[in-house]
Amino acid sequence: MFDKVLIANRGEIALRILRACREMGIKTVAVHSTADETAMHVRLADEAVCIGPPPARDSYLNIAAILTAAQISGADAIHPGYGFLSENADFARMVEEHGFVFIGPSHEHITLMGDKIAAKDAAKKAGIPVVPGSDGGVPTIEEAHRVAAEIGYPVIVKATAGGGGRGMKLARTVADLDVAFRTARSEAEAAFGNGEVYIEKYLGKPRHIEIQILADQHGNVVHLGERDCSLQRRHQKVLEEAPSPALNATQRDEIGRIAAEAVKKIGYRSAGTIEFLFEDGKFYFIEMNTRLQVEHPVTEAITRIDLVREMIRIAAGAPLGYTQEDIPFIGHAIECRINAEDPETFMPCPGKVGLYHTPGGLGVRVDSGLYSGYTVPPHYDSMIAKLIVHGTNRNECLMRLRRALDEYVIDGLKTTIPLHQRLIAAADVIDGNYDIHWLEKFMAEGG
Amino acid sequence: MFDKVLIANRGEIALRILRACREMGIKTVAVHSTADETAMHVRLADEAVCIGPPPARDSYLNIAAILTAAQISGADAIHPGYGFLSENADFARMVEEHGFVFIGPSHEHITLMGDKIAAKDAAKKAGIPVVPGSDGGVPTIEEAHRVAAEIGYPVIVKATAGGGGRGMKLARTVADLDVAFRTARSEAEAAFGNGEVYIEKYLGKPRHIEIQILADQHGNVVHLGERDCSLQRRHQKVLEEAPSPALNATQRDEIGRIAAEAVKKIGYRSAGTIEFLFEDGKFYFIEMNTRLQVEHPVTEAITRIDLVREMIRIAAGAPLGYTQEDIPFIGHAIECRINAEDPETFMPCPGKVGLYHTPGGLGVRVDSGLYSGYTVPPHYDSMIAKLIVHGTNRNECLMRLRRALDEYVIDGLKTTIPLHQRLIAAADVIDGNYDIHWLEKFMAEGG
Amino acid sequence: MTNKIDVDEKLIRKLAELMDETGLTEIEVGQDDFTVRVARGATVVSAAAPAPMAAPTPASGGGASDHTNHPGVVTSPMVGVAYIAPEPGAAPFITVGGTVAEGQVVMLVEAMKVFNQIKAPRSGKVTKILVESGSPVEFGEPLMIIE
Amino acid sequence: MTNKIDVDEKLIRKLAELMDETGLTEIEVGQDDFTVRVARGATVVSAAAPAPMAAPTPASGGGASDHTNHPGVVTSPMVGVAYIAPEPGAAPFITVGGTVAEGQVVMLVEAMKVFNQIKAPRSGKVTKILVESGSPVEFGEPLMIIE
Repeated sequence: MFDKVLIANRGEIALRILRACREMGIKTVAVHSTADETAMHVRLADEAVCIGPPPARDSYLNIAAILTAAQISGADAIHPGYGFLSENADFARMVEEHGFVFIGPSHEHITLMGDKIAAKDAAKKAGIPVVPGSDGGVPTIEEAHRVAAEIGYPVIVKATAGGGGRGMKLARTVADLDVAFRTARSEAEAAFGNGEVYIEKYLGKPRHIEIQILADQHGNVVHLGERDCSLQRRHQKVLEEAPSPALNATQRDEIGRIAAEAVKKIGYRSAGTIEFLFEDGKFYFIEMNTRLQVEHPVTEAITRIDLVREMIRIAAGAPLGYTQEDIPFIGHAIECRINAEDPETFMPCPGKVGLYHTPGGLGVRVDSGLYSGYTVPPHYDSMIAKLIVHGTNRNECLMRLRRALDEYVIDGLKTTIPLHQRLIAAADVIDGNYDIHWLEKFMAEGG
Repeated sequence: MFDKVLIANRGEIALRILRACREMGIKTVAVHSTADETAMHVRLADEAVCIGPPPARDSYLNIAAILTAAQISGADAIHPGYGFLSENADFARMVEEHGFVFIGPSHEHITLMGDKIAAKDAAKKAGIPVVPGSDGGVPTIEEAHRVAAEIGYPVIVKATAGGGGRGMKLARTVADLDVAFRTARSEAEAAFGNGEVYIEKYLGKPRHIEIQILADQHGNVVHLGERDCSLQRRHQKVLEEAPSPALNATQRDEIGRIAAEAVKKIGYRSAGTIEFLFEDGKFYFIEMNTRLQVEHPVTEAITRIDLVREMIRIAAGAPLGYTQEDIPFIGHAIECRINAEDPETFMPCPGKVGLYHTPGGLGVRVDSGLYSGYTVPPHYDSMIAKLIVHGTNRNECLMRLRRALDEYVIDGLKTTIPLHQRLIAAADVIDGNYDIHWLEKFMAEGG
Repeated sequence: MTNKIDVDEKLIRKLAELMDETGLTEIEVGQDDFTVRVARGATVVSAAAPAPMAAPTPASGGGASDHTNHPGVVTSPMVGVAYIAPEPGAAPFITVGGTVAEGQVVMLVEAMKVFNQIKAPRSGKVTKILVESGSPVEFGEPLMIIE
Repeated sequence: MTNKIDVDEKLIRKLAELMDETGLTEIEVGQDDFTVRVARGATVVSAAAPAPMAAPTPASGGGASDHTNHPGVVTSPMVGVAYIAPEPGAAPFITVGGTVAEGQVVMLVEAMKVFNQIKAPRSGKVTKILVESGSPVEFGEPLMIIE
């Protein structure tokens, strides 16, 4: 096992990793920018190294500084957390080249899953269901008609080079296809200098469901069930739960088995997440995240498996030591991401925390680097806390979440706690009846 | 189900009960003394009624005031918590006579188990192993010799009317018995005006092991395994764990089954705890506590059954809805009782809390009414918080407990956190190798 | 001399744009006797008032908090239901403006079917009656003021 | 009298860049009657009494905290290992009491096998050397004082 792990991240996830290390008897090195000198994980770490000024590019994204800090502190391994360098294949490679262990997958797998088209190919080959569509570019309108007829309407025409919604056009019926095809092509040409488009089946009311995977270096793979992350705003997850209210046990077992087998097939190691859209009982691959997810605690709550500990164990070469049959799914868990934002306008509200009081009691977990008197720096992500609640069933979980949100005091900042309070009072959320568009509609209707 | 529950207690247990009610959609009434106006559970309750001045006899032990508060607030039921009136049979009877539901056992069962000799008889009849001894008073030295020879040395001679160690004498061998008998008799006569003594087998290095029971009003009974509460100082439990490091699965099943069957036999309802001394693989009944225990959260952690919720459901007439086979025992849990005391001298240190910061993350639960700026009143028990930690095994639990204790900040007061930090660093505690005398020895040796 | 300042809106907009661009949270520029300072973000938070905890206490007795420290206050010695008259329809023990003698019964507080007499702790004039007959009272709740 | 201020945009951008580079959160410059002050981040932080949390920070670089605000301080622009001489056994770049010219190499900081030259930001006399050769330094850690 490692003696000393460098945590190449900040905020709640740095604290999360620090806690896992502590509980394994591993020393920790916090690297931080000048803006994070007083951060909780920096205070608690065995060693702390200031690696640069506040802008992330000069500190948390500064590979040379992080590797140098690992060298001067004598760390054995580096945990990248999520965001920042966690899915940077060059970083993973350089970490290993400099003689440290990267607590995550191989850089080859990061590269593979970082390329969306290659990832989809790999997923398809490994047996994972993907969104039906043209295999690559569609050069002509005739070809477009052929493909669309084959996969069935509605379809969406997308720029191969695209992103951010540009060069993306919906054709609900065959009558829309000509216009959609032409518009997408010209937008793609204008936006990306590349007019190539492809065609995919369009999903109108999908849920976002993702499967958590753990794979060791000895070919053992388990899945830890799904998380339902459909409550999103601008592609940012807001509230996640496990299990999904939309899946039954058969669907869970089936997609879990498919995901685990695929991961085994491609030889992946570490924690990973396969994200799907789910509509009408069918799963469609979105992407694979080759890192720890923000919402991993809901899986920890229903399985009682410590994902960060498992990542560290796997990176050190330890075998999982359990099989799929040993994984229990007990009760229900929900996570609320609490941001330092105005709950109406979502304007970030960094600043100084006044009185800080976390909810306690049975089934309540708080992951946060906040403390009374701490100042949330304006340079980074506005997520300041995660509240995770477990109950023996979904209703109990929702009731417990309500009382925990009511107990949570974060003075001095505006936070999204009131948003979460409104959310879990909404009939659709109580019924588990939502898709990936639900939250935007709820907000638009002033919910 | 009840609409409104009155919580006839204070401190962390009042907050614990309030949380359970909230999560069941039940309104709460906090009754409090003038010293507890700013207590957390008073702030959070739907209604609060001041029932008297600080001394407990005038407020938390004031039956008339509590029943009047229940009447004027329109409560349906009363939860007594632990301590105060929780094992007062008159209170339980009066609660029911005034038309409220007592969230606990019948007053007859409280009366039965409150009489130590009747309780031992009832336990014995119900099949629970008891400490071998004279059945009642031993009038003569000849009879004493006969009894002692039968049960085997060492034996202890105890005053029938006794308590607090007075009129209690040990005879290690037959040579000690005459002196022990005579001294116990004269001490008993002097202390209680009643010289009657009885004789029991003496246990030299027992552990304190207790079985948690849940019984509904329909004859369904389950046991929730044991708690090991051997770490005590002056008969006060300091740290409790579940499962006990000293029991194997067969012993657990056997004593659990015996306890559950006995409880069924006597027709008990609600949560209850049967306490045993455990030595050389054998259990000996101490007493039955007819109430919620301080250390109930360790059982909640390994079974994920919410004991307070279950007490409320049972009191409302609901059936358990599960059987013994449905009760899982998962992982390991430890509770530290944190007192506002000097960790060396155990002098109580009430006063104003400065910065207050609770540990968070996976597997950590805090039950406490503290908050930054709260003043711990000097009138009551010095326990101010309970830290409960769960891990997949005992070692993980201990490591997690260590890091959680390190994270816990309670400024402004002296607390027993440093004692717990020393305790869990002691080899015997790490090895699970302790009996009910261990902690006193550890303290005496300056541990 | 004029106090008038011509706000140079363009200047302020310009500075705001510069803040966006550079990520600054404060810019102050001055020339001669004239200065402009613009700021954005959280610099004011520090002034925030402390600590109103989540839920305040809704006391069931309610609405008597102001008189607790009044020198002439008479408080309830127990939780119960207060009565101003010895029985329904009877004349009240006291009226506002009336005088009472020390030891005179001024109210009843019923708890557990027992009607407890509240006696005037001093002689004086009743200047306020703070509870309605038949309403619940907490321990220590102000009942009336005798001055 | 004119209220008009010519905002020197270039100056403000320059100052913003300097803040990035140096990690400062506030810069104020003045000349004659003209002043510019820029700030970024939570400027109130400095006033806040640090919460006495459980574990204090054991900085790996260690022991240089006192000199951070010294006007003559030269800080490390990166994390790395500081060297006072160009190679083992060679004469040091600087000695306490010696003088240096602006732009003169005064130290090396090695990061990722690259030896980065630290140049004197001003001419003056070296009054203190705050790190030992071969010791690790953090970003922003005081290296020496030139007065």
